[in-house]
Amino acid sequence: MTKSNGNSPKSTVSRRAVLAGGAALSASLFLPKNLRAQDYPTAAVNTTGLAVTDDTVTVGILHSVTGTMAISETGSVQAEKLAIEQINAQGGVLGRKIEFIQEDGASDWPTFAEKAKKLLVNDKVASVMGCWTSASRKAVLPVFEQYNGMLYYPTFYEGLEQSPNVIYTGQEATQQIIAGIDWVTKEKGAKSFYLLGSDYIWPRTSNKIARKHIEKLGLKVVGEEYYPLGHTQFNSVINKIKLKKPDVIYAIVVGGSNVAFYKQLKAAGIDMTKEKPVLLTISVTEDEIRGIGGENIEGAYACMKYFQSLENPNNADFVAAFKEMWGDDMVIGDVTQAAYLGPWLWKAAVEKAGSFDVDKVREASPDIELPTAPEGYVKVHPNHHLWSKTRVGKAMADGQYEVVFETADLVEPDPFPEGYQ
Amino acid sequence: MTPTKKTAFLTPKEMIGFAILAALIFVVLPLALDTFRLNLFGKYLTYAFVAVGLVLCWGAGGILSLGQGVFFGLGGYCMAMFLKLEASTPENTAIQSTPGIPDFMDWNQITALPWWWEPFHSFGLTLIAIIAVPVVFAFIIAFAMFRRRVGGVYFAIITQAIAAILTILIIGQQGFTGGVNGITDLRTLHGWDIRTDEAKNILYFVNGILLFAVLFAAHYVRKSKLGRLLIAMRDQEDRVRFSGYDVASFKIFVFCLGAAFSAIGGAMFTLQVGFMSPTLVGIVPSIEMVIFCAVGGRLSIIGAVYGTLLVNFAKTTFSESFPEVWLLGLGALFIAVVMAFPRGLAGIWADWVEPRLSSLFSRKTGDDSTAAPKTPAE
Amino acid sequence: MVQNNPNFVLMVEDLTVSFDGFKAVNDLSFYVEPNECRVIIGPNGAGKTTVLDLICGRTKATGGSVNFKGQELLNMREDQIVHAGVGRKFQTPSVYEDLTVFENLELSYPKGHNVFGALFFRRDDTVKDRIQEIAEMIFLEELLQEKAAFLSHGQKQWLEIGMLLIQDPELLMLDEPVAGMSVAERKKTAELLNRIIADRSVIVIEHDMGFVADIATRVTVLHQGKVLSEGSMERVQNDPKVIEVYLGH
Amino acid sequence: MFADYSMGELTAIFAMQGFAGLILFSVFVLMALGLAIIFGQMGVINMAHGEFMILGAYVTYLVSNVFSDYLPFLFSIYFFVAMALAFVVTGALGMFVEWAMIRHLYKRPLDTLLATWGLSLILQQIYRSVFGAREVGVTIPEWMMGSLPLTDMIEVPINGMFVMVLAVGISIAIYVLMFRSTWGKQVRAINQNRIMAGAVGINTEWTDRLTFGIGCGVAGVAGSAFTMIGSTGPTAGQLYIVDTFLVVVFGGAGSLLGTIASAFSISQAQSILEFFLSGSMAKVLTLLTVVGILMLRPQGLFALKLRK
Repeated sequence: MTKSNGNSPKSTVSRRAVLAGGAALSASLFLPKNLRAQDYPTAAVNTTGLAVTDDTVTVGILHSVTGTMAISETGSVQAEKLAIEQINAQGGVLGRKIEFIQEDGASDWPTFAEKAKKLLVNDKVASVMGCWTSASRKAVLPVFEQYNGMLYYPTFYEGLEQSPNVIYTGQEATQQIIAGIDWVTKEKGAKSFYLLGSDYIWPRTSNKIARKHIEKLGLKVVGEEYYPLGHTQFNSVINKIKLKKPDVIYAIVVGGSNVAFYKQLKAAGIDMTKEKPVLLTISVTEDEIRGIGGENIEGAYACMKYFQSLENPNNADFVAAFKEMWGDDMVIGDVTQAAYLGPWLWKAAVEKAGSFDVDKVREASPDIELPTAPEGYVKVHPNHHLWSKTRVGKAMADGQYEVVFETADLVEPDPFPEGYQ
Repeated sequence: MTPTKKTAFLTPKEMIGFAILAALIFVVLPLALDTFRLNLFGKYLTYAFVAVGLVLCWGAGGILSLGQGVFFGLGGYCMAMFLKLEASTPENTAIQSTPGIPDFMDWNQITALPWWWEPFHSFGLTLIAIIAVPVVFAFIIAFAMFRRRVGGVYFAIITQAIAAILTILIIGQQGFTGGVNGITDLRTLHGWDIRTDEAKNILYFVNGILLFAVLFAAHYVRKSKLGRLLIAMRDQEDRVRFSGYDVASFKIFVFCLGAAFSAIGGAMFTLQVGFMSPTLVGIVPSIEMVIFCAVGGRLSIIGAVYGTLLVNFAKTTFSESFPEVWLLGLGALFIAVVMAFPRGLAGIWADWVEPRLSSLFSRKTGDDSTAAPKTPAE
Repeated sequence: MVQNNPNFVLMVEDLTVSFDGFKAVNDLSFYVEPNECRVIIGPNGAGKTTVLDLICGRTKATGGSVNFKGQELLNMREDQIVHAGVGRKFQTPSVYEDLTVFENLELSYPKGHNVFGALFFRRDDTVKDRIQEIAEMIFLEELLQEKAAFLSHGQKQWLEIGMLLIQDPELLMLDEPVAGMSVAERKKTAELLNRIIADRSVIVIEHDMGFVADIATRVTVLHQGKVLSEGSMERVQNDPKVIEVYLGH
Repeated sequence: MFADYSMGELTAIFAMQGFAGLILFSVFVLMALGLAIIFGQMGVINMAHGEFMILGAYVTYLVSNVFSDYLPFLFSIYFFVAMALAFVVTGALGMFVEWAMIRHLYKRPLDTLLATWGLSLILQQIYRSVFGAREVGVTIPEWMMGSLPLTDMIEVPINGMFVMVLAVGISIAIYVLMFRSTWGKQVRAINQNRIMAGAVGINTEWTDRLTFGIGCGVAGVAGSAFTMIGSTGPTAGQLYIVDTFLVVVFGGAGSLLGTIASAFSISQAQSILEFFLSGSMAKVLTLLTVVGILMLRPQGLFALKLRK
């Protein structure tokens, strides 16, 4: 894939312009569709023995609620439960209420595989909303392929994957990275980059794509560095950054390391509210800022598809509903919103297919549109990723992002980017 | 399928113990469980290999290793490398820039298979490597430490650090190891699809047979003079030394044996679960395996198997029924075992069940073997 | 004295060990002849036990040499020293409490001492007979199947002596073999020792002068890590230096 | 790699890198001192050490909330209150744990490891239930963040300075306690001969409890201080456990001076390596070196050669 393809308008995109034109469409989200269960007899909509009765359908929620990943995955669980509740309030899917079985992956990949198998084989769930890390997804993937399940995976991730049994509701790496680098180059006049990440596949792959793109633009990468997950001492790399004086610090630090990194960055006198250096991250959502402290990351830029502060009616409704369900002090990050899309996309696919059968849902999935998504209109690509806009937000002291840029068009997902591998 | 042939080294009581376990593993569980649960128990049983090794090292020899996950992992990785190479045929990987190498290598711009992956094209070499790699690694650690008489707490902490180092290394060298994701998407063993239900059932039985082989080996060691020496060493190391034994060589041997057992478990884990990842190498699983052994009763080989099954079964059940509080239960279990039942299940059996059973026996006429006690409560 | 004098079983020369600057044994030399029973006495802290530790390799020497039948012991591991023919009994009885008397003796039987030897060791009749023989010698033939933990203090001492005897060492080192024993046990032990020292060299540390007089061929008096006096019991007892050390305090 | 920079820049960087090493050193000292007391003096392997640290961090979080809600005018000094309270709370929990659990296990040091591991799981779950699975953000008074510019290039982070001062302060306090107080004498006496110490009238039970409490209290203070540089979440404590144990063992258990020396050498090695290598490899190399040295010299850097 060439560089320009990242943002190039396609026929589908122009169609989107029409569809997403009216915010009025968002109202349809809360208008119950008059699908009644008796119009869809169980025997007809469930030919493969899934857990579907005349008035209920069971789905699985599979995230870590214990262990180190619980920090990140809690938001996703909350969003999925909210979506399920809203769908049920509207009359459910094909007239059936969604019930869910929640399993704990316990931040342990074999446990994820075990629980995924349990959900599919024992509980016969119709679909699973779950996983967060790539490792957990890789662990469950063979299970989903073998037992033909459907997984809605919410996290932005490194790409390089396209399974018929997964719908990726977060962005893959090129969607998230390329627009951000273009923006920082154009708007901030950035010439040199320092790439930094936690040591595992997502930051490494993302930085690889970033490096290729930066070099393609004729700019310079002055350093690239990885620290073990959970590392808490960043003074050395901060010194190196000071020595190299990059225009942009491109940071993909995750988890608890984030807190340490930004606190130490601020303490070392790197003031991100100043013109240079610009800190651009793709790993810090509003969720992470709660731990970091808004005052410690103020002025940094994040590049992703969703920010809580997005101004559109869909999002206003979503944020209000989320806070009502989980408390006023909740914040919503990119992944939380993507997780929220999972049940909705599944519902849309099921109703398009008129069946819960996984094969039919899969067939129906491409080109499913969700005009009511909090992030705005999204659409499922035949490669099972979502068309979505990429946005850049500037971190504020109150822990929210101010959206400073958004791509004009939806960015096409490209999990196997040629020229970036 | 009862491998409890009458051999000289089994007393009738031990024979009954083995027979009950065999009945449980080969008859009761397969009949009572569906394939999914059976496969789950198969996974638990792979941890039992490690626990049995720990009975020898820790219970008998007093050597507590907090790094058994390292050997479990190395064995598992060796098996996973073979399976991954088999899965990475040029046809399967045609979409890669370099077809024919594992997908994660391709993602990391590696264009040729590293030389140390080459032996894993051969199943024979892989089988050798599964045992040899962890044993050599264990030998190096043990040789360095035991020759210098590092023991007890220090050994525990150093092995723990080794587990941490290996985890960071595997994650950091993701181009060669698959990184934090591990080696995933394993499909066939010599063309035999290991993902089917039928294969899972067969693997369960293979696993069970291997476990019994390991149990018998461990039992033989315990019963041999070497087993008595281990106990002697644990209590009076100096006396053993001054009876003319090179204490270090015995410790090295038993540590390597424990590593070999763990490695077999790791390889079977890979086969049954379908992947291997660094989360099985680290500190947390290593400590958990010690707990399995402690719950079973650190001196009892059979107890280790029950301990492993019990803790894992509890873990799964707890986490299915009360996902948000299962850690509390698990933590409480650890403390309870250490504080109140230091001899674990084996101790409870010996102190409570056995006396009652034998009084039952003595009242009945004769000791017909069909009147053998039923499977102990799990 | 002449180096490598074949008349000596053990030649300790210029032996020194220092613990953080404190010289527990300082330039110590003494020589033991075949079939000699050498008793080492001295006040507390004189370095008696340390000397035995140095000979059997438990403590590494800072300098000097320990020559046993032409072999330099200081470079050898403990188990190699044992195989060379040196046996050592500790001050506090050290037996394997979790094992039976029989097993205790069996583990000391000089066969199957490497890993695989121990793994495939068979308890044959020669082994059993030998254990029976030793058990009778150490008055424990009735208690062979008893766990060592249940023995009395004196019986544990005997068991440990038995464990040494079964190895048939050429040089036997005993650290206070009768300490903590009743009068009756003491008598039995003296009888036992007199029987077993007959055909080997023995080094004994002992405080009980009556006992010493009973068994000693020669006596070495240690004081502050050095030899204060050496010779027959009688000579040592009359040495003014010894009298001063013992009485002057 | 240095060809592109002027002398001035290089000096500045080396100065700052040295300073980064000193901060790391202080962090290690703070982490390890509590454990050095518990492990070195009592022989107890406290796997829940990290969870005690996090308890200190949570106490700080609560105190910061109380101050910002009720005493906003005193917010700039709340941190000192928080540290004192962290010491008291974690110390009290430590003493309770000693009473309920540890004192039954003194004869089985390896079992303390298992029991405290169970304890760490329980504490993690309690934190999760009480404070939520997410990390909490602890607001640090403004004056403690930021840096002091010494020259154009060299800037000294204030929180780093704070951690260093605290490390020195606590080290001195523990030194005084250990070697100048009756308690210290009693602890050392018990360490050498428990029965004898009891016989000469030392209340060993109470001394043990106090020792464990003080060790945990120091962990709590460390955790409190780490809210400035690290994260506060239910599982954050696990991150510290390997490093902490290695520092203590490398120093030679039982020697506080050794702990400090080992913290110094490990931190310097790591920060120098981090400058030349990638962070991950630096960490692996540092740990490997430490383990390697421990294999050659198992008694650690400082260990008394005792006459057996």
